[in-house]
This record gives sequence, C-alpha cells and structure tokens, in this order.
Amino acid sequence: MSTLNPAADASAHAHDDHGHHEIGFVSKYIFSTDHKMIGIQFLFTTLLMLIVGGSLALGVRFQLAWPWRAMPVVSQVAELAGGPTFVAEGGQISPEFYTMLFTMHASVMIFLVIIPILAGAFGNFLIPLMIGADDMAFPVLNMLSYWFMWPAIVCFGLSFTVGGLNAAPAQGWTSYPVLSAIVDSAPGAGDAQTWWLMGLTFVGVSSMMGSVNYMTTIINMRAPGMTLFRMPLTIWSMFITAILQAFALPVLTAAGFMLLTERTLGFNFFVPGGLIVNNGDPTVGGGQPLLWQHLFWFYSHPAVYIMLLPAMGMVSDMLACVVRKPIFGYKPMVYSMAAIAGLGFIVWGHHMFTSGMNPALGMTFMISTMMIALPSAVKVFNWIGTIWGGKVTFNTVTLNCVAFVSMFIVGGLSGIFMAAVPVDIYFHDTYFIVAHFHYVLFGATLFGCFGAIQFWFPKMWGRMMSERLGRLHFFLTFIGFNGTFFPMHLLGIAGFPRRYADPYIHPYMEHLMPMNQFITICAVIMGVAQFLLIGNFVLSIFYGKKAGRNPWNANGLEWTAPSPPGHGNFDILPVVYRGPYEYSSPLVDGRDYLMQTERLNPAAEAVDNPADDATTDPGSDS
Amino acid sequence: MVNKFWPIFFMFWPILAIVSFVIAPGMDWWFPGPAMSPLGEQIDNLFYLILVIVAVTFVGTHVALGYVLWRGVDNKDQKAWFSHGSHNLEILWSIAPAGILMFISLYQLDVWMEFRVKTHFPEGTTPVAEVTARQFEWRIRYPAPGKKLMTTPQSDDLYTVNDLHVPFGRPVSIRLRSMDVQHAFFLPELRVKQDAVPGAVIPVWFEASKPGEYDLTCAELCGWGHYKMRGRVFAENESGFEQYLETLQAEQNFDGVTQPEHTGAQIAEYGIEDSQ
Amino acid sequence: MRDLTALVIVPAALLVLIGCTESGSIEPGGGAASPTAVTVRGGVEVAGTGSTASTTGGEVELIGDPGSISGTILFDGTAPKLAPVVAQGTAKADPAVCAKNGNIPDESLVVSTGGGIANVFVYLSKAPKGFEFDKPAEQPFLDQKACIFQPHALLLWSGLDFELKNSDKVPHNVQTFPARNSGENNNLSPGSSMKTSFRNAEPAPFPSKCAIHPWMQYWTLVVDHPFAAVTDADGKFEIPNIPPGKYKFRVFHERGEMLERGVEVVVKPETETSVEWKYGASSFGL
Amino acid sequence: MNRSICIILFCAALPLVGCESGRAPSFQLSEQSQELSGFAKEKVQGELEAGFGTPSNLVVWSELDVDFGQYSGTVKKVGPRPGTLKIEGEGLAVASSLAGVRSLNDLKGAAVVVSSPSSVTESNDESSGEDGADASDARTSELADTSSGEGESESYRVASYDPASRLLSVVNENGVPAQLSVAKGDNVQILGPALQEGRNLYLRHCMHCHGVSGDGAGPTAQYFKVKPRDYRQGVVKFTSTKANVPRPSRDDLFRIVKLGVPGTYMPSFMLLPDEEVHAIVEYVRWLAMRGEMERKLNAWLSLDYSKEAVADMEEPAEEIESAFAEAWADEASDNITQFSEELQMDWQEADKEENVVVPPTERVPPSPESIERGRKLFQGNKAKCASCHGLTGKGNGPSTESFNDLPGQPGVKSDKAGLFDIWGNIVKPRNLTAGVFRGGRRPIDIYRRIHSGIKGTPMQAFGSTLNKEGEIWDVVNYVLSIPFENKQGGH
Repeated sequence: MSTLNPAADASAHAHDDHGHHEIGFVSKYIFSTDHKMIGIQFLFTTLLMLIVGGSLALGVRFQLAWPWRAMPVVSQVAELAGGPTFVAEGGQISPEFYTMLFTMHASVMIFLVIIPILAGAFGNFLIPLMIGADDMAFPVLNMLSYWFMWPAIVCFGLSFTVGGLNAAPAQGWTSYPVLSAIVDSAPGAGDAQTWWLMGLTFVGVSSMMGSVNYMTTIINMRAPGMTLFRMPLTIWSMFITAILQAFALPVLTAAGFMLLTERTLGFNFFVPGGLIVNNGDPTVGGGQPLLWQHLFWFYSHPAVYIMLLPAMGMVSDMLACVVRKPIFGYKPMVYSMAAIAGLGFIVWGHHMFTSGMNPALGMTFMISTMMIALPSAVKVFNWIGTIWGGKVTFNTVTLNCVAFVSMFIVGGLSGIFMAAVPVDIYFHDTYFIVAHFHYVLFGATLFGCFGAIQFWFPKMWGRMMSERLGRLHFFLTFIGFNGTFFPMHLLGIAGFPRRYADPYIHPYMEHLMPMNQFITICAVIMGVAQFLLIGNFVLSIFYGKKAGRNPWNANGLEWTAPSPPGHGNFDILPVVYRGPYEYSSPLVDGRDYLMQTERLNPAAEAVDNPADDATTDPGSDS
Repeated sequence: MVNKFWPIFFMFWPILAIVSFVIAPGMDWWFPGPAMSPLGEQIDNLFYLILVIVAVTFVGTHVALGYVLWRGVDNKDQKAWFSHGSHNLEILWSIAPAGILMFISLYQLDVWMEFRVKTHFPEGTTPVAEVTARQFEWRIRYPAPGKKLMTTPQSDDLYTVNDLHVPFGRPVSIRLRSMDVQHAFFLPELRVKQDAVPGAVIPVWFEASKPGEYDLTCAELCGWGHYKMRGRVFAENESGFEQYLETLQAEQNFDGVTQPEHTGAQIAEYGIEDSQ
Repeated sequence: MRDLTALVIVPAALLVLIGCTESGSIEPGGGAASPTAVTVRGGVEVAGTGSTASTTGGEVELIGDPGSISGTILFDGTAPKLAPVVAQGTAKADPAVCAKNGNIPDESLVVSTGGGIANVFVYLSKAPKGFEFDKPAEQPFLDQKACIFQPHALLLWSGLDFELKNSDKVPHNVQTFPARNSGENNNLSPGSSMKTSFRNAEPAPFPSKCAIHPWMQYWTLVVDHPFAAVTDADGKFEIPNIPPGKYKFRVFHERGEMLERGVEVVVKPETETSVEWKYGASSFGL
Repeated sequence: MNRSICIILFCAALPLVGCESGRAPSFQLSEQSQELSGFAKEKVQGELEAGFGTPSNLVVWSELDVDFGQYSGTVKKVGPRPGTLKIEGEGLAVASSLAGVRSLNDLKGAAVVVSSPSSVTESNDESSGEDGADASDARTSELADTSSGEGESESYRVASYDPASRLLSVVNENGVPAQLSVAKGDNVQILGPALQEGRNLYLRHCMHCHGVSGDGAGPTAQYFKVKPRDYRQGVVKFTSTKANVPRPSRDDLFRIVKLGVPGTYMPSFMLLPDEEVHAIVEYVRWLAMRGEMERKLNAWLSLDYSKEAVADMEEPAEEIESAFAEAWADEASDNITQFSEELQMDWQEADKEENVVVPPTERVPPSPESIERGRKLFQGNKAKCASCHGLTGKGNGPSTESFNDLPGQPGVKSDKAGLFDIWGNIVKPRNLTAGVFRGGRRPIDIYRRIHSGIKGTPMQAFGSTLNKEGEIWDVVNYVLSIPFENKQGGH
C-alpha cells in the first residue's frame, strides 16, 4: 500500500532536503525569490492589513451607532499616529475624519488585503506546487511583485499623515472626480489624494507583475501529464484571474495617471468648466466626470471577480477533498469561471445606472449583468452537487467552505436587485449595496481564505492549525458577520444611504439607530474573533501538531511534496496521470483518495496522450 | 446528534434570515412608507417580484445545501458516491436560471425607459424649478408666478434653499444641476434617485401622488458634509403651490417698509409649516 | 465543548459593548460624555476693598488744593528722517486729491527741531478714587484734509459725541479698531461730517484708518477722567488741576508703544510738577 | 491550553471595544490669553470657568443678565418614588420672555431650583410681564440668592420630565435620587433650557466648523477658503442693525442659521424646527459673550501682564506677581461687573426695535432711470463703490490690488495684496455679476448692507453719505440689475 503513496516514505527526503541549499537569512526570508516564502510574506502582510482595515471599519461602525460620541480606540490611535487630535472636541471625531475612515477602510481591504491575499499569497504559494513546477517562471519578478506592495502600503500610510491634521483621502475608494480632482474640494483631496493614487499605481504594478508571472508559469511549467483539464480548479481560477488583471488593470492605471496629471500638472480630463468649488474661482476646462467612472469601473468591476474567482477555485478543491468526492461537473466549473471573466468586462456600467449616462446603456448593462448571474448560479449548483452524496466531516475547512457557498448565494441573489435598473434607482448607494458586496467579498472570499489558510497551513509550516480555535473563530466570525451585514439589507430597503456620518438628522432614518447599534455590536464580535485567527496562526507555527506530507489525504501534486517543501519543492519530479479530484475512486481499495501522480495501470494511463484523457478525464460524464 | 450540529447550524441562519424579512415591515425596517408616486409603485412591484423569485431560490438552494450536508454527515458507506457530475443536470440548471434572469431583465425595461428616456416621459411633464446641488445644500430657483422656467436666471426668479415645493397629482420635472461636485437627488418616499453631474443639466421628473412632505437627501458622496444635505419636497395642491410662490415673491421683494418684516418665525413657515 | 467556550465569549463581548452604550446615553448629538448641566453662579466675590493702593491707580491723599503736571517728552539723540508714506503724485487712490501738491509724511514719529516728540499719550489708566470731576463741554473733532487725518493723535472722553469731518473732494471713511468698544466703519462723502462716540474708556490708545486710503492712520485714546494728555508738536503736555498724590502714569507712543507702564509722578498741592522724559531710537524700534 | 489562549487573545482584543475615553469637549483660551503670563492666564481661565463653565457644565451667571429661558411650576405632591415631584396644573410653564424656549424637551441635567413660595412670588409676576429685561433682572437677582444658598431654596438636577404625567424626577449633584426637602405648593424652576439644548445642537451641527469655543477654528474649518465666523468678538457680518450697533439681533442670527450663507460653506438649516434654531441662536450669543468677556479681560491685563510686558519689566517676577495680585484684588470685581454690563448692553441694543435699519421711504421702483442713477452713484465720486467693487461690479476694483495693509495694525503689511477684515482674512469685494448675495438677496438686505456696512469688513456704512431721498434704493436697484445687465435684451 505505502508503495503506492509517495507521501508515505517521504520523511527521509524531507530531512536531507533542508541540508541541501544553504542560503543566508536575508535572501531566504526577506528578499527571497522562493515562491513559497513570497507567498508567506504576502500572507503575513495581508493579515496585518486585515487588522488595520478592520479597526478602521470599527471606527466607522462606532460613529454610525453612537454618532458624535468620543470614539474609543480609533481616534486615540490616530492621535498617536500624528493624525487628528480631537482634544477640544473631547474625542468626538469630525465628519471629514469619518469620510477618511471609510475611504481608507475600503482601500486597505480591497487593495492591501483581498487582492494580495488571493493572488499574492495563495497564488504564489500554490501555483507551482499544484502544477508540479519547482518555482515560478520569473522568480525575481515574483519577489518584486511583493516588494512593490510596500511602496503602496507606505503611500497609503502617508496619505493618512501628509497634509497635517487628519488629511487622508476622503473621496471614497472610488474617488469620483470632481471631488478627487480638485484640491480644494474636500478635506484630504490635497496631497493625501495624490499619495493615495500613487499607492494605487504601486498596487497595480505589483499585481501586474504577479499576473504576468502566473500566466507564464501556468502555461509553460506544468509537470508532464498535467494537461489543462487535469489542472485543479484553483489553478484555473488563478489563470483566469491573471488574465482578467492583465487586461483590466492598465485601464485603471491609465485613469490613475490621468487623475494624477489633472491634479498635479493641470491637465484637464475630468473637471468641467464653471464649477465653483469651496467658494473659490470658477474652474476652467471641458472635462467630463463620467469618464473617470467608466474607466474606473472598467477595472473595478472585473476586480470584483479578481477578488472572488481564486476563492471559488480554492473552495472547489477543498470541498472535493473534505467530502471525499470528485468535484461535480469539472468542465462546467471551468467554463463558468471563464464566462464570469468574459462577461465581467461588459457589466461595469451597472455601477452607474443613476449617473446620468445614456439610458440605452443602462438597458444593455442590465442584460449583461443579469447574464453574469448565470455562471455563478451554475457554480453554486455544482458545489451543492459536489457535497451531494459525499462523506462530510465538519472540520474548520468544511465549515468555511460551506459558509462560502451559503454566503455567496446570498451575495449573488442580492445582486439581482441591483442588476434590475429600476429597482437600482432606489437601491443605488444605499446600505443594500454595502450588504451585497460585503456578502460577496467578506462572506464569500474571506471565508474561502480562512478555509484555505487552515487547509494549506500544514504545507506551509509542516504543522496543523488548531481545530478547536479554528472552529471557534469560524463560529464567532460567522455569527458576527451575518449579524453585521444581514440587517444592512433591511437598512438599505429603508433607504439608508452610504457614507453618512450622521444619518439621524434625517427624520426618516431616526428609528434605525438601534439596528445600527446591534450591527456595531456584531461587528465588534467579528473583529475580536479575527484575533483568534491571528493567534491560532502564530501559535500553530510553533506548537501545532506535526503534519506529514498529505495530512488531508488529498490528491493534488502539492501533497506529494514534503511539508514544508524545500527549495525546488519536489524531491521526485511529479508525473501526472489523472485529474485532481479522483476521491473515492473505485480503482483503489482501502482508501478514498487517488493521487494525481499515482500510476495504477500502465496500459490504461498514458502520461500525456490526449486520446487517453477521455478515459480518465474527470470532466467526462460517467 | 452532535455531528448534526453543523447541518442544523447552516439550516438555522437562513431561517433567521427569512424570519427577519417577514417581520421587518412590522418592525418598520422596511421602505420609508409606501411608494408615493406611480413610478415608485411600479418600482416596488418589481422589487417584490424579484424578492419572491429570490426568496424561492434562496430557500431552495439552502434546503438543498442543508439536505446534502445532513445526508453527508451520516453517510455510512465506506466510500462517497464516485460521480463526476451529470450533463443533463448542468444543462437544466443553466437553462432555467437563464430564462428567469432574461425574463426579469426584459420585464423591467419599460419602467426604466419611462423614468429616464426623455421621449418616454409622461404627457404634460412641466418643469417647475431648477435645483442646484452644492456643498452642502439644495439651492432652488423657481420662475416668478405665472412665468415659465428659463434656462438662464431671470431678474424676477424666486430663490429658496432645501425646500422644494411642487404641485401633487401631476408629473413635474426639475432641472438638476451641480455647482461643485457630484451629488445625487434622492427622494426615498418617491423612489427617485438621479445623480447631479457637474457640468450637466439633467431633467428629472417625478409625480407625488399625495400631498405631503417628502425627504430629500444626497446619495452620492459629495464631501465631508454629505450627510448634511437635508432637504424636503413639499407636495401641495395647485392653489397652495401658487400661494407659496406668491408668498416667496413677497418675501423676496420685501423692502422693509411696505409690509411687516418677516420675523424668523415667518420664514420658518416656508420651512416648517406642519412638521409636528 | 468548543461551542461552550464560544457561548462564554459571545455574551462577554456583548456585555463589554452594552457597558459602553450605557456609559454615554444613546441619543445623537450628546457630544460630551457627562450630561449637560446648567448651574447657577452668584456675583463674583473678589477679596480686598476698593481703596487699597493699585499699581495703576496711584495713591491719593486729598489734602490741599490740586497741583498740576507739565512735561516734555524728548527724543534722545538725533531723530532719523522718515520717508513719506506717499510721495507726491504717487497715491494709489485718488491721486487727483491725495498727495497732489506735497508728500504725505510718515507721522508714526514726529520730532520737533527741539527734539520734542509729538503725539505721545500720557495718562492714568484709572481715575484716582474719591475725586470728582466733570466732563468737558466740547470734544475735539477729527478732520481729513488732503488725505491726512488731523489730528494724528486724538484724546476723547467716553460717552461724549465728537465730530468726524471730511474736508476733501473725495469720499473718506473712518474705520476704528478699539479694544473695549466696538469698531465702526463710516463713510464720509466729500465735505460731509457726522457725529459719533465711544461708550467705554479704553485701556490704551487704538489705531483707526481710512479703508479707502489705507495710509491714513490716526490714534485715539478714550478716557473717562481728565488725567490724560497728548504731547504737542514740541513734545510738551500739561495735566492741570490734579489732586496731590503719587501717580503712576502710562506713556504711550504708536511706534514705541507702551514707553512707560507706570512712571511715578508725585504731585504736591498747588505746585506745578514738571517732568521730562527722554527716549532713544531703540525705544522706537529704529 | 487552547481555552486559555483564546481567553488571553480575547482580553488582548478588549481595547478594541473599550468604552468611551470619558473625554469631554472643552473651551480653549484665545490666542491673546495664551500670550498672558502664567499667573494672569490662570485668573482669566478661572474667571471664564466660574462665569461660563465648561461645555458639559454650563453656568448661568447672574452677573450676566441675559434670559436663557426658564420653566417653572408648582409642586402638587412629592413622590411617589423618591426624587420625583408632581407638578400642578398644566405642568411646567415657560416663565421667560424668550421666543425659542417653548417646547424644548431635552431637559436632562438642567438645574432645578425648588423654593418656598414667599421668595419667588414677585419674580413670577414680573417674568410674566412683557419687558424681558425687567423679568430677567428679577430672576437673576433671585438666582444670585439661590446660588449663595440664602432663603429656603434647594438646587437639584433634572433626571427626567414627562409632560403628560407632569412627573418631574430630580437628582442631586451626585446624580442619585435626591432626598427632597420640598413641600406641596413650593415653586419649581428649571433654569436655562434654551442654553442647554442649544449646546447639544451646537455640538452636533455647528462645532465641526465653528469650534467648541466658537473661535471659527473647528477641525473641519482648516480646509475652507472662506473661514467660518469667529464669534469671540461678538461681530457678525450680516445684520439688520444700524452702523453704530455692533451686535446682531436674534432675528439676524436666526435668518443666517435658517437660510445659510450662499457663497460660503455655511449651509442652510432650513429644516431644523424653530425651537432648535432659537436654542442654537441663544447658545451662539452666549459663546460670543464668553469670547467678548475673555477679550475684555485681555484688553485690561495684557498691557501689564502679557508675557513680553513681564519680560521687559525690571522688577523681579514675584514682585510683578504680587503687584498683579493686588491689582486683581483691587479692580477685578468692578471691572468684571462693568465688562458684563457693557456686553449685555451691546446685545440688548441689538434687539431693540429702534436699532433696526428701516428705510425712510419704500423701495424706488427699479426703473431704468433709477438703475441709471444707481450706476452713477456706484461709479461716481460720491460713494465710490467702484473703487472696491470695480466699475462693472466684478469685485475687482483698484483697492483690491493696490493695498496690503492689515487692519488695526498700522505699518504692518501682508504679503498678499487685498482688503482684510478684522479677523485677518482677505475679503474679496463681492462680485455682483454672479448674482450670489451672501447676506440675502431681498432689497432690504442689500439696503441694510449699504446703509450700515458689513460689520468687521472694509465695507463701510453709507447711511450718512447716501442720505438723499431714495439714493440707497437707486444703488440697490442697480446692484440687483447687474447680474442681468447683458441679458436684459432677451428678456
């Protein structure tokens, strides 16, 4: 039996692996070109940023629940950080500080947490391992893509402090002109906004490097026998994401530069003439504010899928493993991801239904937007189908994956309301939107990531994470999350607008304050719960239970490598004979997994003879 | 039973979700009152239509999810069901949603056209005022009583702020402008929302079906005082509207001599007539 | 088991928050943590009696008849020549009238050939207690000729009207910047005049100007007692009819500002006390 | 082990949800006060705190004879619960000449004075009379008594009041239900409700720009091109009062809050209920008085006891300090009384009928002739409006270019050319072609601005200059016609 499983006799290799390549601390842990180390660096950075973004969010929540009361932590921290000091006001924040809170919350969470944790952390760590490559195609580029995160972080950080007292970008993460284009138009529209745009550019550069690398690696460096349709869905999702990024990002970068030049060099793209902003002199020029919105959303809508697809892929892999069952409809999964990516490029206009663009566009965008719900639906059904008839054991991974599916359903369904233009007339920029995208981005993506951290942690550190803490963290997060964001649907239906520092001066919202207090309490529970994740993560690195090569009895290539894999990943070059989801295969007895590298019957399995794929290709229906 | 905890758990929260939606209207966690305009009613109907479809899907998917989990945990077989999926199912659950989604989107179009496409505006929509959004208030310009609203300011125009009076029972339109940054003209009770885009004049029509006072808020981030842009639309009958314009005219031409000075309390009449 | 832990912690988190919410009552706009209170405060109780000596008021023994003070204020050394504020024909406003036939001199320091400094205010910041006096019959008036205020230093009584004149062919205005009264800003059309007054005495002279011709400046001291004087062109001043006693006088010049905060002068009954004070260039920031 | 870990982590996370820091808004000393030497500064601060309190503990100061509203009633019965009183008849009645204080509801924390009928009857009679001044005289004198604890009167604070059940529950200074020494028929008074509600609203709506102390330097203000008003000189620009009446009337402030100031960041609070706007007005006036008091104290002390003054005295520090102590002991009492009288007088003046500018004649019809006459005056030598506002009213007259003198500081020049107001900001003469009129666009508004100028700015009072029949109206007509000059043809 053990002969069949390379994982079994691996310990020997594992040891002398470490002996081999002696490299200095700096090049091993800091300026490392090893995709695993880079992935881990990304992971740590993003977890750090998760805390930052989270506390910003709590600041926002506090203001909404108890407006104009001395804000507990955030204001003090801001003071320490040389930011605003609301001493005379007794800690009561100012309205523009509130706008800065939610602006930076969104910016940090989107650009410094979700995108990097998916593409950066897991993409880097998993791609070579899963396709059986020893590293990325361009290791140095890979390293750079991480180190370009830091200028971005610095720029975002600077945007908090430059311009003196509480000057941070206050334009929302969408930074619509004119607000973001004219320096006088708002607090923080000064240097802060410029720094923010620089940060955005750096993030763009970083993920651009990443995406080029991923595409090349996935196309060129697959192990023998790893045909496209034998690739795990994770790899597919990363591949598609990389393509999305490569095509969408330049537009945003260009727009960013246009805005920069408009702000700094006096170019004129977005600001029309004759505006009197901050009671200054009338503006001159013939810009068009909607231009920015088109360019911005042309990136930022695909970006939503950049923030989602990798999670979908990873969840598919984890789900198949934890229910010990082949993924349900492998090829439809792939196609639907491709479809999402394709449609993702022609739906940006649904962010602009009320913006006064040509109503005809509104109709076309509505139809395309409705259509993009279709592949998502297909994926959901396939996940349910995957669980159907499986052997479910509820460990942390399972919980997070199921939560992913469940939350994604909600997020997807609430999207339909907004896709319908007339209904969106009412829901645009209300808390219904906030609920929607938090269900997709937090509910789906982050739960997926929590699962993925738990799942691949042993591969990173050779130790398991604590199940108990993991489940506790899941439980609290799940409760807190739904308690926080589900009521927001109701707020939205009640016409509660986004980005209001004190909504209760409007009589029709006064009665919503208790609900906001409830939401804030839940948000705090959720925030506190994340410390369990951090603690679990850090402690398990040192005290976690030792893990072998394949603690989950999974099929993927990465599980044939030692945990943690040494430099160059694999001790034996893996050869792939089948797809990654052959769980509970009747071909083997006594165990319910069949690794991609196992050769059962030479006659039946060619290495890379497409003709034979038909027999082993999981995509073909049985 | 312990191993059933999680399936139950995942069943439990959707039930809570459904319940919260069921009790929401009773708890006043719902729309700010019924739609006060014909268009708003259509929008609400569309909303409820989608709500039903969505609710069914939500329940369906979650029941399915719960079921497969439930079955999954006490799957006594030695191995899970070795299946790579079913072609027919895939076809089925691609076609069905596609149909529904297509239906939803096509069903909406005419409402959208009516709201935004100028040629589809209702008959006899008359412009009553020019509303200029600025940080952080709504500056309003009416034509003098009996005059038409001109595109450029006239010497006898009437000006006020944050308080848009309109006649009810017939479609009226405003010229929506922005003086500085982007704002959005949002009437929750009337289900009307339209961004005020700098450099553009956008006609917005709406019809208040009942007299009364409707909140006017800004729904596009316009700076630190975004939340401060509290206005109202005050719908009254034709004569009341005329009356209002005349009072406004009198107030605005007041020369300190010919009539009693408007004290604060009297200005307030325009603002606060009947807010108890 | 694990869920027990959770069940312990969730309420804990709730409790913490509820603690919070109660620590500040929930309605918006509260602002402060502690509730507002409007409390009452009685009249100020300040220790001491009105009759004790004060640095500025001076000690007065009302024995014998009043004396008088006459003095000169001299520039120590040779006074520098100040450039005119507006040279002939270069006025930025109304050149047809202002500085047409002559410079407009810089009056911030006017020193006579004898070295006397003009436009210096000498005054008691408070009238000595227990001494009656009556307000003067008429007040000096202020004129504006050739875009120059005349006089440049004006000594007024509080509560008495005084006249503003404009003898020019152009409109002028008088904008005042007092410390304890409220500033006014009145326009005077050519040849017109008006009356106005200051209600409260001022602790120190204050500047006034013409907003139309900003180089036009003059200084005013508003007093509620007769123990004040302005030096004339030769730097001489006179304070007649002052009760015997020891006084601390303020000496103020617009350039040197408070030259003396309380220079001591002793007045004997029925005698003229004469004083002479010298100030060097440094006192005037020259 | 895991259990302990997660408990530890949880505690580590507690600060995140930590309760309010307990910090409260506070009044800041003005720049001049900061210039005072330590001992003088202390006294000033102490005086201000004693006289005006802090934002969270406002003081109605009997020296400052101003009506901040008052509710009064008579005790029907004490109880049922400890610290509760039942009020007779209609419940609390407004005993105040003040417009805005009716139906204020936010009484929590306000001071309650319960006194035996004898000591208060006459004050009730008077305060029901029309003349606010007298009424408040009587009341404040009585307040002085209560504060100094004479007569059988007790002070508590409102915990809650329910108009329906007319049940008033009070607490003592420590916030615990008071053991009431109150009998049926005693008189109950709640002091300064307007001030208190005004403070709540101010902190919510106004503070971010105008600052807690009303110094126009709130956190948000730093970004504005047009700075928020600094109340501390008691001067506001747009008033209906005469040139020699320095303060705005209550109605002026009310209008500004209600209608906003177009062309600035001051938004319109049109939809705030009148009572609330009145309350805000009262609080703003009170803040202004506080600022003026500080200013007057400075004017008195800074001559001798500013940092630099002390620096260039030759006497040793302690001598100066003792000298100051003497001076303070000697003069503080009189001066402060006098200061507060001065500023009450100023503010009372502003509310008097006769001090409102009322044109002698009604508006001259805006005929072309009248407009032409107005243009002549505007551009001509008599009023010379053009020297600032420019020949075509674009606000670009020669004066805006040629001078850079700071007001009130002869010889001090700014590095920027322009005209300055008394707050040290550059003020552009209004560009009249834009049709935006900050102080209101009614003919009377513009008439008043021409007649008594814009307080605190170089815009001067032309009342005595344009004194011929209808001259000002001509200018008004011209000014109102400027925005349409080139469009008249099409009209």
